[in-house]
Amino acid sequence: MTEYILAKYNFWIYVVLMMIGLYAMMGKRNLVKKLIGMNIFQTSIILLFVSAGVKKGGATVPILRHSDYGPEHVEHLIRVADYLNPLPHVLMLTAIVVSIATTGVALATLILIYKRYNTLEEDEIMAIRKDIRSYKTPRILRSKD
Amino acid sequence: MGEVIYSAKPLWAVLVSMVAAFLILLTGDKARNLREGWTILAALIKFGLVFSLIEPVLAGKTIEYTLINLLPGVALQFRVDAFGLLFGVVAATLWIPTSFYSIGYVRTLNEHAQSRYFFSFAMCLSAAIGVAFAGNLLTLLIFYEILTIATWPLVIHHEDESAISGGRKYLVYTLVAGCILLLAIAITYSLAGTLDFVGGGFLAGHGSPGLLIILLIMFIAGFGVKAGIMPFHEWLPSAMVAPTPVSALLHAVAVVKAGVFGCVRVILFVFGPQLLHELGVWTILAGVVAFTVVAAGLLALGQDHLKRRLAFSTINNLALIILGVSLLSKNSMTGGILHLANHAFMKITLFFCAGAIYAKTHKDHVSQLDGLGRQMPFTFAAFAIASMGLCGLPPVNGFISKWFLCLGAVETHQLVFLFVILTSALLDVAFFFPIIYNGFFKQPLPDVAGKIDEAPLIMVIPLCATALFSIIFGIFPNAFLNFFNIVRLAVTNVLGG
Amino acid sequence: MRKWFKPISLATVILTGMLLIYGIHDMPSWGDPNSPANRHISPRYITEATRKTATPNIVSAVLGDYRSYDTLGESAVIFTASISCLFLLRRIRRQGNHDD
Amino acid sequence: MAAPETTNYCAGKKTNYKKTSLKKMIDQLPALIIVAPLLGAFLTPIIGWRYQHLCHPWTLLILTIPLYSAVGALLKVIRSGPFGYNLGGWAPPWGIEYRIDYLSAIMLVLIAAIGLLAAVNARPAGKTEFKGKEAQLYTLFLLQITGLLGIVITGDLFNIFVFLEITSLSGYGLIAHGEEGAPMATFNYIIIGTIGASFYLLGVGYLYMATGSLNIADLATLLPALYHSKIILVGFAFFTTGVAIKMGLFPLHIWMPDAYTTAPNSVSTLIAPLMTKVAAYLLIRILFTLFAPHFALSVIPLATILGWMAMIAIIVGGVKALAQTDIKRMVAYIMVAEVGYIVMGISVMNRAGLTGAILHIINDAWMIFCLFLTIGAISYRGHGREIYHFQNLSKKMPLTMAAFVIAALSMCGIPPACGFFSKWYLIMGMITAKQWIFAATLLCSSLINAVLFFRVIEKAYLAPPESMGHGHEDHEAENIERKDAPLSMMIPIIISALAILLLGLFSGKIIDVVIQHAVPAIF
Repeated sequence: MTEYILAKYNFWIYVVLMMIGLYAMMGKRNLVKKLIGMNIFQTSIILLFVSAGVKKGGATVPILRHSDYGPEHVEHLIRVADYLNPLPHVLMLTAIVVSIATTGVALATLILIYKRYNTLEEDEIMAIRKDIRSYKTPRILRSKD
Repeated sequence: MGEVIYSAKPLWAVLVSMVAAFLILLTGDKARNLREGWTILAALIKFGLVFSLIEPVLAGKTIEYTLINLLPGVALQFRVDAFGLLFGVVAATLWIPTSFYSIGYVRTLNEHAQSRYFFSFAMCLSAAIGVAFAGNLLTLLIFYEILTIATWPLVIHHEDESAISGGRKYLVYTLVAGCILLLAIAITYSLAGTLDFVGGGFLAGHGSPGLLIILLIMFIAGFGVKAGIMPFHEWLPSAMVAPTPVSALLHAVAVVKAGVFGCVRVILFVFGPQLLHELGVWTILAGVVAFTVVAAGLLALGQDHLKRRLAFSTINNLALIILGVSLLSKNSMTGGILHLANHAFMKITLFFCAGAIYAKTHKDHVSQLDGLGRQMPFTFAAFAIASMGLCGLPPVNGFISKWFLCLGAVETHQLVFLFVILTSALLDVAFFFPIIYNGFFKQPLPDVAGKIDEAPLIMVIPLCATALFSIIFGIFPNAFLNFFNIVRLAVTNVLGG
Repeated sequence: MRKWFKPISLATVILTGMLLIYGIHDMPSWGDPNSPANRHISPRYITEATRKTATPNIVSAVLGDYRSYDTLGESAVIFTASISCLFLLRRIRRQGNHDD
Repeated sequence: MAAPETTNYCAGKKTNYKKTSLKKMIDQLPALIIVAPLLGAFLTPIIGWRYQHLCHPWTLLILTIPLYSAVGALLKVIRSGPFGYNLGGWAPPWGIEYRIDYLSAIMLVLIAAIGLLAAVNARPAGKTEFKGKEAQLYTLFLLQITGLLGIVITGDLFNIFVFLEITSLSGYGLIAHGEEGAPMATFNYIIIGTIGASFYLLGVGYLYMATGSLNIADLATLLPALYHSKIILVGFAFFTTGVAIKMGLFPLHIWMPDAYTTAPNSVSTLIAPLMTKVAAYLLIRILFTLFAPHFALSVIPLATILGWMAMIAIIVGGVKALAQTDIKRMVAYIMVAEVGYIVMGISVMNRAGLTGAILHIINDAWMIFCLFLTIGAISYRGHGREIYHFQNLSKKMPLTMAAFVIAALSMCGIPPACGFFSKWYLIMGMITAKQWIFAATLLCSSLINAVLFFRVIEKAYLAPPESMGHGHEDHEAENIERKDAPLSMMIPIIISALAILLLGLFSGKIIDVVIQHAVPAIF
């Protein structure tokens, strides 16, 4: 059992991370915490992908050594097992960028929300919005100007 | 079936009033005479087109026009056979007097939203002709739904509380019916793979009897709503809040007739007499309809509002038509289909009269009509003629159709149906003759003018014309429009030989 | 409603977690050089990328050439995000109407 | 495309390049579909730097290119069948491939056409609501359309993810600029949308780990051997969930009504009709192209689950819509129901049902588009969105209301509007599958739609209470100022209303020529 878990420990780590992230996104009532949860969530997927490209047995980063590269190299001598799988890295470079971009836009909306309601607690925002909809003066009022 | 002619005439007959409808909308309230001109022009062109189809159809030909394929094996297709032509001729013919009459009516009463009124009217006619000429169930359904929607603005025309609630009721009933029909037609398509009408039906040999019976119930319920068959009739009296020409159109020309037309199409051209005999459901169907005949007659007796009384009379007569068809004998079918045309002429006269009385005197209850016959003799004479026809008295055309209905009932050896038909005639007498009697012979009410003071000529002439035609068709059933021959041909198409 | 929020999200999370754990069972072991991911497409990148693109860094070669459309999309993502932020946060000063 | 390379290392590439350069111009159309709006988007801020007023014509100019190319691609598919396009000349499983078959071709035309019209429609809003931010607005518009087109055109799972994110990010930006509750709705959308996209990515990862490939066509050949692997099952579950979130399928629709209601009108006009439809397209792709149809039917009972989900979606969407008085929110809830229609058609897994689903994707896009357009025009003229604000609106904005009525009738399934025909096929599908409850649900839902829309139409076409009761010519009516939508809003409105009617009349043709080939041959 222990071996079984250890053989795939990368997956366990990613599952745990993902659940933490997912719970933070759904269960937390503070918007920034949700955002942090989102980042953890995305990171866990990046971890999953990258771990899929790992090769045991002395494989190294997918940059060709000089012996494998150059005018005198012979192509069939390149051993595939010497280098890690490059594709997950490529994909995750893109995914990281996507994750950063999403975080950026999310932060921008958070700024808008904070400006508008002066809080980032979802419950308070809901209360204020309810008041606005029923044309009452918001409970938590800060005159803007 | 005989030769098939491919011609776009049916399409033009449908399109002409649709085009007119948009011209009416574009012209608007500013140029009223031009706008009414479009209506009249479209009515005449449409009549001409439909009239020109009579001769080839009577020669045993079918006029066909396929527009586009809607589904594999089902196209948006017009096919004019004798039965469709009958409805088409009735609708196209009666649109002409209705147009003139409408113009008189809305101008006399200075109605609002006249453009919308004439627009919807033209759309209704377009859809009615489409229903008549539809070559398959799907095309029929398409125009049937257009008809539903196009009638709604007419029902709510007055825009007051009762009009709006009447309109809502109308929509709920008809849209639910439309959904049921859609389902029924989809099931039919999945069973038979085709939807084209065939004289004598095409469903035989498809599906289990149980499913077919359910299907028949769905169809009759779907079309029966517009036809006012008894549990589904409730919307019809409520829709009487509409202006009178609308009621005339609703009842005599387009809407409820489309429902009846659909029922007959399904009974004769989808299921077919053979299949219905095999299923053994025709007696049940006839029984339900017979109940409607009697119950509607009894309910009509209790109505003081003239138009509501006419509405129940309509329910009564429509059920009579379906009764005739569902008895499945040759003569009853002839009677039923012929009554479709005859009833149209008589009922439109009655509504025209009711409208003329209302436009002139603002009276709409039976009890207010005492002595009014002296002030409006032509109107009341026309009313008398039409009601005699509905009671089945010669020489008005109602006599002929009722005669055939009775013959058919005797043929089937179901004397109870003969009894129903005769009872309904007696009930007709009971609820129409008091009106005529009150109008002509009772002491006039104080506000009745002593001299002849009719509604405007543009209203009186159409109603006299339709009454006159009722008599002419009673004496010469084949005059002008060859109704009797068309009906005979339609019945032959169904029964073969 | 509020009261139920946490239990519901917890249940969802646990459900998702169980689904994930269920999936682990058939996963290739960590670092297995013969896992499908390492066998099917990537060997060709390792052997021929450098020859065809003249780049010893295979990741760069794949990123910049084989899958260059992903990279174009990636730059579009960054561009989108920056324009979105500008769109949302930039204040437009209108004449006669300063809202600060 | 890439410039010809001169190093010795690129011999193989060079021949590839030569080969493509010899091909006719039409072969480059697929690339143009994506590259043109993308480059256009990159250039828009530069143009807007000094000439804000040029942004709109520039956007329109750019958007005609994908429309033209998409129509060209569709014609090519009709003429000679599906075709692929290897980006950069790399063979498919290694490089990224654009794959255009019947389904994606017609989706491309749909997206390009609605995108162009939505951009036309944005002009008045750009001049008022987004004054000074036109460049950003149109850039995001272009990016949004690029993303949607990219999702549809590409044959690579990861590439889909990238384009999905372009779409989402531009959508977040556009929606957050809306009314009072927009930022909050956007934030929820970001959270839920990211879960959706990440689940999708997770699905891609699982499939990648099980097979080592990312190309849809390649995966389709590799997967059948692995159908009982747990990785595939879990990956499939995440795929579907992710796509369902993007599609707004019940119960994952919670982000949708808020986001589309609070978004600026010109924005929801663009995003609402297309986003859900593209996600539905993805679902069809996953269920029928990536996996074999029997996988979702027999290996796991997903089809059944989807069917019941769809049924609940239709009911909940309809009932929630009934409870709304804000018409925009009402339409947003109707969209929940409409998504249910599409999924229901997919779930019965037969030819008629799938035909109905695909037809409904197209039809519903136009109906929702038309509804949002009219709502946008009505708001633009300063009328409220509550139902009682519609009082007498037919006299103030007759053409707009006429288009609204056409879309509404189509929603109720009144022929010859297009909604009837997709409903017809869907019901045929239900009947073939003997799913009577589903068929009944569909019919009930069109009745609910009738109630929803007729209460609005009634208001709009009936005179206000003051002039009620007397049957005289309505003289007040002439005092009501007739002011229809501005031209740039009117053109899309009229085109979309016409499209609704024409799609209905020519549905047989469309099915004959395109959709019947888009349905997998297995049915």
